[in-house]
Amino acid sequence: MDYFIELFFSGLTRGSIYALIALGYTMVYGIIGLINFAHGEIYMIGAFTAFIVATVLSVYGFPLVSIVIISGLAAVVWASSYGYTIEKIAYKPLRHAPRLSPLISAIGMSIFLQNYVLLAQTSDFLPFPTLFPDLEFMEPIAHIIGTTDVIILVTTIVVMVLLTLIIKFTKIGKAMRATAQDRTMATLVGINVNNVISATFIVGSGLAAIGGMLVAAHIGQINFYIGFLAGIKAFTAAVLGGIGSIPGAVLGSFVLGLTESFATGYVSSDYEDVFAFSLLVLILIFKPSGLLGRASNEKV
Amino acid sequence: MKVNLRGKLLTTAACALLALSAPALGVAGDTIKFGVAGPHSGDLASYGLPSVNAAKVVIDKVNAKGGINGKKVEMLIEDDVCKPEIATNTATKLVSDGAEVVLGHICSGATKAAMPIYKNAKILVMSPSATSDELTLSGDYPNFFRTIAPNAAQSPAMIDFAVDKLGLKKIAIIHDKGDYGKPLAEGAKKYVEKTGKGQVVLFEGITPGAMDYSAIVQKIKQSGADVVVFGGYHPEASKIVTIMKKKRLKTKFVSDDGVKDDTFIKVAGDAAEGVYAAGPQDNSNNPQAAEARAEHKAKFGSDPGAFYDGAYAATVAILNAIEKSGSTKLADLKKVLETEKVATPVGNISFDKNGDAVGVGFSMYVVENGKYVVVK
Amino acid sequence: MVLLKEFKKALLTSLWFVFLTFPIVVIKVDPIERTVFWRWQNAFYMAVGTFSIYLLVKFYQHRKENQPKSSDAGENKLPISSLIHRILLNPVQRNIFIGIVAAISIVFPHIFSTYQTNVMTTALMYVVLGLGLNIVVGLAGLLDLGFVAFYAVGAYTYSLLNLHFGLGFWTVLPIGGLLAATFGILLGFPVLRLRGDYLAIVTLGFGEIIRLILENWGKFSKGPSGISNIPRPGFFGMHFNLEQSVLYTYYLMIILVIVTIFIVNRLQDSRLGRAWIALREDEIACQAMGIDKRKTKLVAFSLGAFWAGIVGVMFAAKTTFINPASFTFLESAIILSIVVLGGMGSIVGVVFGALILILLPEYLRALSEYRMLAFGAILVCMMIFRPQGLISNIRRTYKFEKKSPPPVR
Amino acid sequence: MLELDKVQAGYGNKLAIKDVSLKVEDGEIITLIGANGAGKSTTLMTICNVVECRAGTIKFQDKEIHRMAPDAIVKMGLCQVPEGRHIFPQLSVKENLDMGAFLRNDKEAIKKDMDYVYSLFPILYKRRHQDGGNLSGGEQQMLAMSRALMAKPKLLLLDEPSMGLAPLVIRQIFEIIKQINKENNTTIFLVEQNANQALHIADRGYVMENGRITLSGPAQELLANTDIQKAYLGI
Repeated sequence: MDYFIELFFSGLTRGSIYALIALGYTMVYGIIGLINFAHGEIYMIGAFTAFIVATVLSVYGFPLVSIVIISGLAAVVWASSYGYTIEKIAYKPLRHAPRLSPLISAIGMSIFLQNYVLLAQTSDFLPFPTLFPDLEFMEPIAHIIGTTDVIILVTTIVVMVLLTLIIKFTKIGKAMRATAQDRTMATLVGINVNNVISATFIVGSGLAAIGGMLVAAHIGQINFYIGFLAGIKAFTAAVLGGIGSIPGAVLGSFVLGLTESFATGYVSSDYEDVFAFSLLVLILIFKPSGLLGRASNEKV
Repeated sequence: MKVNLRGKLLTTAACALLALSAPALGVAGDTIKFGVAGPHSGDLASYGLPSVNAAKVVIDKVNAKGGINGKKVEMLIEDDVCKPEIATNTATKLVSDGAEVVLGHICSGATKAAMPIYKNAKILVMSPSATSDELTLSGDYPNFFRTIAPNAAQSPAMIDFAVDKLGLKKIAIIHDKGDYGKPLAEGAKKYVEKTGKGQVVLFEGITPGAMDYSAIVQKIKQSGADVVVFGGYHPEASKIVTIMKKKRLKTKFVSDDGVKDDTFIKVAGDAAEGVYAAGPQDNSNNPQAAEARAEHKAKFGSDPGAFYDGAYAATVAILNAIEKSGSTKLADLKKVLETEKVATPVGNISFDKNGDAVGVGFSMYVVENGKYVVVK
Repeated sequence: MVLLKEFKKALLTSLWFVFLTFPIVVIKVDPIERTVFWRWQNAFYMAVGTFSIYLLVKFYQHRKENQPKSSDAGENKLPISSLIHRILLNPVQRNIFIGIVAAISIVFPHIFSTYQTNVMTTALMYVVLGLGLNIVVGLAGLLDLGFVAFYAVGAYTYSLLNLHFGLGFWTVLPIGGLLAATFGILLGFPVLRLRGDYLAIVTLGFGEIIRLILENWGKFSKGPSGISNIPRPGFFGMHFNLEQSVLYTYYLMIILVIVTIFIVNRLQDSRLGRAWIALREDEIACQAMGIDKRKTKLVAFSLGAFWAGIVGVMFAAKTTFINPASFTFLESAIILSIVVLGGMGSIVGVVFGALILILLPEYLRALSEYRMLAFGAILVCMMIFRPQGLISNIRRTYKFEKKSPPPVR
Repeated sequence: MLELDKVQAGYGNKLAIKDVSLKVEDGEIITLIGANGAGKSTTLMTICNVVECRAGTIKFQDKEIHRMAPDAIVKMGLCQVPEGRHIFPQLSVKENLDMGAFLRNDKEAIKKDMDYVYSLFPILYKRRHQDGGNLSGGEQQMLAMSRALMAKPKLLLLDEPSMGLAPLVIRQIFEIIKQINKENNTTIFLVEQNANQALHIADRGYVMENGRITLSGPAQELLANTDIQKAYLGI
């Protein structure tokens, strides 16, 4: 039973990270219908910024709490700025282009950003500073769930709740939903669609940056290539849940994280990803628009 | 109008052809062309770039002294991204550009794809990192040398150490599914089954680059293994030991040459303490090794990365052979390499008939106080 | 006045980029030695660089706007694109054009080094891959991100059949193609109901599954160590040395490209081709017109896969070594980029796209470590300046002429 | 109030409207009638700058608006109910109305206006928590008009409000249009294929054919015009 619980929590941790990244995918997809392949790179850049800022601060002897807060903020600010800028450069000029053109542009952007960080920083793996020391009272259950796992879970839940509130009740949130549903009409009621799209990229990128920082702090290392696999997995999770749907992205992420964890635990980690992708195929066969996606039945 | 159009087209075509041919017009000169091939971009760049640096350090030093036999050494650096199909292009490019010797490739797969091309051109190739048994033991590649021990030597070393030295019988073998780690792990498993020492309680591959290895660590715990034998590189190893420490696992961790890298200790930090790794014979008393590291630090302002020592050694050995034989012909070089010992950061080495370095036996290391020290 | 405003904007843009790139480009930390390097000069380069690039782009835009609109029905076309359209539509010019291309391709390996020929052969393989994917994506409108799986099936078919049964290149060539086509149908069945981006992710997953199985099922595929010493293509038992073999492979590829272009061209104008295009435009209308959606889609999948399988066999024979690392998602992305960059659905476009995308990284080698950076940037720029692809598809128009009856097929 | 002068606009390399000039005065109901594909909807979209104005000028309250951002135009008090209604399908009726008041910040007044539109269309009040996508066609049209009213427009552009609706509902909608015009002094620019109904409530009318204005005049005159009777009124 212990084993089951252990696997369950490791699946939850994975799932929450996927969720933080998948939300960005799903929001961007919802609003401009683009699979933003550069999103994984945003996650990487967020983690890198957190790494750089945290290391600089610790070298200059700042206390740990302030390091966590400042580096977290820096990660969010810079990742959002990258998200914003990328949209302006690589996607905005393609708003009326054929559907696949922005996809290729996104792939190009992803290659560009990876190599940009590789060149400006290093190709080596770097140790991420310990941001979250193990808590005393967690010690008895540390073999089941660690302090960072708890922090990841709590952060994810808080962020999700905040995001839901923002989307549901604030003006910009409503504007996002309206733009996602009908862009022309959103323009006609006086929503500045360009600003809404920018805001979506900013929020999505900020979430990815939080995810990046948490993962890096959890596994203690970072390099320029971490975004690729994370991006693919989060994208899978987003589709699993029904792309464009925010609760769907969260659900899909947890389903994916748990599947992988149990597949590794009870079957074999050799085929961990095979399980993940097979599950995806299976679910899509029976629910072609994902778990919570709206069936896009076109009216005939 | 039509004529004009055709004229333009022809000119365009001609220009395009000229542009295409430009790189091909390598000028034969009075330098020794030293090719360096490996992944210099993409996900595996961290294994390829250190060998470029190693070659730069050695060659700049040699050139500062006036070169070899009066000839300067010129580097030709080509990226293969560790992909077989790109590696064949890289190899043909190096051959076309007149490379006389090649340091590389880094990944076994890319090396296997590139070798037939070098073999055909009779060019000496020396890899600091390709460990596939086939490369030397199959006899298919007479022009291949390496400064790293083959898998066939390494897997038994790890198992022998775990079972005989540490006295641990229940072995979990984990690998990274890569062309380095998996054959190593499979070799280890076969060795256990053949010799009957110990028992393999778990044999699994992990996905490199995955975000979290908690599940596999739980599984190791569940399997009741006393020792984890890991085949793969240091990024995954450091992730696993970090999680193992977080989950309070006391299982020992024995790994390979890909982990015996200072980056591993840096990245894994405290979790690295007590990890065992096989590595080239102890070179801590080797002045060459210390010097090589100091040179890197002076030139690039940072510590060298993976396979630096091996690449440094290979460069030294190749240049030495060229100097002694006064030629870059494969047969001449081979003779020197097989007969003369040369002092390098990985020890005083020469090469056997297959192309494997003699004198790069294994030592087992353990991390103590943030340093790899030899297990006596 | 306008100038001043532009300068001000350029200044702001460069400041923004300095801010943006500040942590990554300016600061470098060594977490072990606990030292921080401040590379201020990089901030300066970044500022100057972005400032001038901004002005250059503005200058280009300004010139483009001020140019009198061409009489070309107002459509902005690349000179090369319209040139090619004009050539292809005029039979005399088209024959001359084909003649020139044929002549160049025949003499190419005799003018250039083995390296150039080798690279060109690789590019030609991608031409065929692109044409294959073009059937699926460009014509039938099914977004496939796992195309590389079929390529892998072809490559492994040859390697394994050769390894275990000693079958030769020519025997396996059709087998590889057919097996890949079978896989295409296997994939096609479950995903018929999916649309657009859901299809994309399932195909991506399928590609990954194939690669992971090849990686993990060591007994079957030799795992990540791969299979080496795969024989190069032979010619009635003749044995070639490396140069001859490269030459031979090159000509084989040329022939394959010609055959592919011929067949795809015929397909495009066939009943089936029109069904694909119709399906791409509107599925529901198609069904209403009595087009069998399932069959048409499956045929598209399997035909696309067939070409990938054929090229896979060629690939294994050319590199003489394969392992699963050659068949990653990035490969699928590159092939898709070829199709989109060239211009979806256009054969000439795909040929150009493949040549550019495959030759580009090779010739960017001069930039050494900036190679892939430049590649990514060029991909983005090409899409921004040519979103519809280099050469947009020429829709065949059927004109009613009094003397000759309209084409009936 | 609104003045178009030789406006051209279109899609791709085709012009959909050519040299369109028209004028809407304060407090009027103006109608633009024409056949399918004549360019009526394009004209409206060009006024709101959703479709780019390629030549000519558009003035609203003596200010040139054809280079202004769409949201700025809405802010000036120019609102449109587009063809096909464009309800946000996954927002509730109330949220849809909130979106109409997107640019306003006066909470009290918004509340009052919402009560007003509920009084115009009591059915919407009943369905205020339902998703917009679940309403019937007529209800959706009511919602679309209400949503536009929530922006407190000075000029309301209506694109084919009668499309696809039952005759009874059409009559009701046209009554309300007249009511809105009178009660709030909202100027109305009505685009219709249903020329008969439209001309009956309008003050003046324009006729569009193939992207050009071919005829204009007081609504009564147009109704009496034999060409129009033949072409559009089916008499």
